[in-house]
Amino acid sequence: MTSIIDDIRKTARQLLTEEKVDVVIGYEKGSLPLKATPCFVRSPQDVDKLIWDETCENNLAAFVVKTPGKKAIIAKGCDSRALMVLIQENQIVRDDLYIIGVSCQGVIDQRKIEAETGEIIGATITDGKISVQGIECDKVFNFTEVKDITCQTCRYPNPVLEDVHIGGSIEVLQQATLFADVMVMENKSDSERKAYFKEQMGKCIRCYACRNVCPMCYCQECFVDCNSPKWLTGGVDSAENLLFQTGRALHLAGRCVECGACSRACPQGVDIRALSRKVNKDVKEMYNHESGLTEEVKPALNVYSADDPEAFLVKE
Amino acid sequence: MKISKEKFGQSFDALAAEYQVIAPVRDAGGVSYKAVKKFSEVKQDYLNSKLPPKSFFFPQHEKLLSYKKEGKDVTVKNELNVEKTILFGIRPCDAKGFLLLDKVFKNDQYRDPYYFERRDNTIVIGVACHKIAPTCFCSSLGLSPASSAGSDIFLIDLGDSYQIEAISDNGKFLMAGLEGLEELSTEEQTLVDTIKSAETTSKVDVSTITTKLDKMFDNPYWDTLHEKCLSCNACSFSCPTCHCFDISEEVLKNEGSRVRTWDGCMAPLFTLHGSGHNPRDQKKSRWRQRMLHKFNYFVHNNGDIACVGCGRCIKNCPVNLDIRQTIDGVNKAELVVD
Amino acid sequence: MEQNPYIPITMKLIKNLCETEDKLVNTFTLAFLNKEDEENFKYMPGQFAELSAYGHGEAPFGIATSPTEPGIIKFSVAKVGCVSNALHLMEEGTMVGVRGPMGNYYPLEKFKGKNLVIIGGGFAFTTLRSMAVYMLDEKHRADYGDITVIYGARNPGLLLYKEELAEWETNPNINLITTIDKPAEGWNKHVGFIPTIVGEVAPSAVDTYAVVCGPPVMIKYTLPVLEKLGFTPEQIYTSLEMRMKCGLGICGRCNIGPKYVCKDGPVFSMAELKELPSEY
Amino acid sequence: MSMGECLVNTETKAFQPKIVAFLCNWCSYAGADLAGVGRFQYPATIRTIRVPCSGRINPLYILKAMANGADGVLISGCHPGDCHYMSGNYVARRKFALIDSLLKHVGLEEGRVSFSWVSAAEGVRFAEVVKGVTERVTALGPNKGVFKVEDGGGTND
Repeated sequence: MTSIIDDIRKTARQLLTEEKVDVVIGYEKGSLPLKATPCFVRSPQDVDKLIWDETCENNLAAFVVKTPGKKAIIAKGCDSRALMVLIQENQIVRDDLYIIGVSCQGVIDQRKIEAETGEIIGATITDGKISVQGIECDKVFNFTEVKDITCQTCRYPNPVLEDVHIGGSIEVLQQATLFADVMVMENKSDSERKAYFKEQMGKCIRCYACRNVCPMCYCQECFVDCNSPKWLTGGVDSAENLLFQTGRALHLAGRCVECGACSRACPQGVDIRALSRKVNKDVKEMYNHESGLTEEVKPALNVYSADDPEAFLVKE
Repeated sequence: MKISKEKFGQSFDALAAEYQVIAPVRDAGGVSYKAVKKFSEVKQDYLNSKLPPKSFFFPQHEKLLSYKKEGKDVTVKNELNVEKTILFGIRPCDAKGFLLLDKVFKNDQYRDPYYFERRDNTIVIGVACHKIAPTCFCSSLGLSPASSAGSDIFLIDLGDSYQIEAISDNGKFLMAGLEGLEELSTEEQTLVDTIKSAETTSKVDVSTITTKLDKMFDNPYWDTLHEKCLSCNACSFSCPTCHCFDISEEVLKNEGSRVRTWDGCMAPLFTLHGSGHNPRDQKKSRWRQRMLHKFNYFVHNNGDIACVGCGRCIKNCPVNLDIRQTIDGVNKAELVVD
Repeated sequence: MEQNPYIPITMKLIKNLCETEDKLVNTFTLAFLNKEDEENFKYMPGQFAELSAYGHGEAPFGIATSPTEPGIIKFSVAKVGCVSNALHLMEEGTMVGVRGPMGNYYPLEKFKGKNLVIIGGGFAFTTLRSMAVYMLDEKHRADYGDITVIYGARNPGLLLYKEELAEWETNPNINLITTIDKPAEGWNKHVGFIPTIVGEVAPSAVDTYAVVCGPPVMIKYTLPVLEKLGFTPEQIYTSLEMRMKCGLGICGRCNIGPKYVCKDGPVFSMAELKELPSEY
Repeated sequence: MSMGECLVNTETKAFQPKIVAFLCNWCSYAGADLAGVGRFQYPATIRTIRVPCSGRINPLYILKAMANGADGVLISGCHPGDCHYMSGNYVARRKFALIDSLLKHVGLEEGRVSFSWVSAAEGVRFAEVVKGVTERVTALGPNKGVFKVEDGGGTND
């Protein structure tokens, strides 16, 4: 880790000193334990703020579109996939972007820790062990136990698009079945699934953190904000929240890069991923597409084939 | 005075027949305030709720009026319905939040009937905090984990019993109906004193922030502060004092209602004019607005800082934009002399 | 129970008149349904009200009539959003909701015994019309000195209240100057932007107040002209626009610094505005 | 509201579903027209909304129809290969498959939302499709689905 951090800082310092970029978008230590926060480094003196560890949970690609000028960005596998989609969708100019790729072990899901220790007062990470001082109790966790659910099934920990790579690469986990989590859900009865989503959507407060944290949600006017037609009221009942989340998941079909930022950002712990994972599974199975892997392969919903499945049609 | 939890529970259950009683309960992913019927349902050992209890006076989504159109005619109906309510287990920060909201929903010209009908029909029973989260900083804002401001009755948990104190006339009235009040023992008094003298570990200095902010509208400090902000409303919606709202129409065919819903100054659409002009179109100006409103404008209008140090915005921010650091930043910012 | 400021009174749209040749501004004449409503709706020039088109929403508009015109109130509204569109399409006879009056008004007490220069541009002339009509009323005319109105629009077809303007032309109690941006056929009055015309007309600043309403760019260039003529910031008033919802100083979007435009405004003197952050 | 509505028998207590039908202008709408001209009987349950192409259908149309209380939604376009705009329905087909799958996943009953291809010549088939859809929606009963806004908080716009 230390050498990765040193290399990140060195690269950032060089880019800024040589004025190749105006800003380096990376992570610095946050104000809370086990929390990193995005940072924008503009001068070589500040590069020592930059860090890299299992707490760097934000998808920095979300900041690229709105940050003016030439920028360098620290990109994990998922961040780089997001950048790839943004390039495909003409949202960023590749020449204005310098991608510092770092392979990612996965990030910590604080909720898993807090479920056992209560609010985290302090924590240290050493060699894959996380020692947590909690308000209820202290405990040492193995990183794998508290790895974010998205990262547990991540198949692209290594950046797919980068100008420089820092650190080693990570061996991709071979999975017997992809989307096992979605299959568990699919195998439940209709009423169980309905009840599950009703409960989850009941928690949503429509703060739109999920939308705003998402690198793919860059619409000038989101359908939820549109007042003519008015797709949604300001209501917060589970039906309207589901309309919002389903509408969003469908808009991300073939574009979602599975970074899990939406679920991590949700202050209410809504299982937003459950929707996008399902769509991603369908896209993979029906159209054999995974978003943001290469620039050449067009997003699944931008293309078609004459023999696409149509089992969904009425039988008449 | 003190009351055993057993006796208190009996009175609580009896009151639940007469009042709608809202209390903290454990639910998926945390603690929330919900309607309960029995004291046994109440979560005893908790830090604070995930969302502030302001929604009981100022719901996230409420009907103001309903109407029916027939041809060119319209009939309008007021939709103000209120139940007598007891809010139990309110933490000192949130109780103070109610006092601040009272100042918002009543000004020199108007009084908001939806808010005050509920407020006037609610008794707030506050409970002192035993545990203090690392994000709590109420001690910096004139409060403490055991301050009773904003509560009608204030309780301090002593294990098997509560130290109980009536703060307002409403509280005295309710407390007069309680049976089984006893004097505190010396040891219990010592425990009460210890709890009362507790302070949050995290602190900020707001002593000069209002006057400093008077001179900071054009300060370059705001130029970079907002960069990582996502413009979501996770902070506003989880704040006990944020109160901005939107009024919109929900209508199907010829019947509809006018509703008000929480809104927040972080969203660019919040201030967008019909003409397309937007006085706060930049994240920079919206973050400045958030800080100035809480620590300057509110003080000028209402004599108090509109932050109670509950720490929810710190906990909930997806990018860890910590208001304590922002306060520090304001304190340290160099004033620009022009 | 106390009066609920969120519940509108019902009024009848008795006239829906297109004012301008671009068909973007209509004047709505609303009639009170009973004496009681009218008595409770005591307003002064410069105040606004929230107008409800049921089924579409509510929006704030300045009141274009003067309290000296009983029985009705009028609003002149440009078609820009969902509520104004619905109002434009509304048939005469339809019931609408009105909440108000809201906000402060032009300081007519302070103006007593003084000369007035009223400067308006485009469809921002509404509350200025209200004030002019109020001062022209025979009960009030003697309270004020000379009244000069400088009113401009892009072309003659975009001037509001054309019949009334024609009447003011010949009224000795008011000095009306109308202008358009570019020469047009059949137009024999002033041609030029408002700031230029104000400079040409050059009203004296002695014992005079100026009230300026119009698009931001017009205000921006008119203020220096007035300053040059000797008007102090205390002598210049304007009325601001903001996105508003509640109109009661609660919902939090129309603030400029600690002031709420809906409750503490919309009328501000330039001296007051100089004290506030430039966020409007 | 469109055609059909005046035919609804309000006297009988039997449940008459309201089904929103999004029909493409070139094929399915013409097919519906043909069904009318040919006097092929089908239940008066659909409220037609003509769209230029099935490719124009936004998933939100379907969700909003359900939110506002439609008991069912029928979507129909040209057969693959017959799109007036060459590929609109091919692109739509991918979307529809995903919508159908996701809606079922979140607990919307099978049969609430139906997709079909009906050409301008298939008047009889159009009637059959509407019959089939109506039967299935009637069997399901009124929309109490996951998207139905309970407090009537829908919007006309």
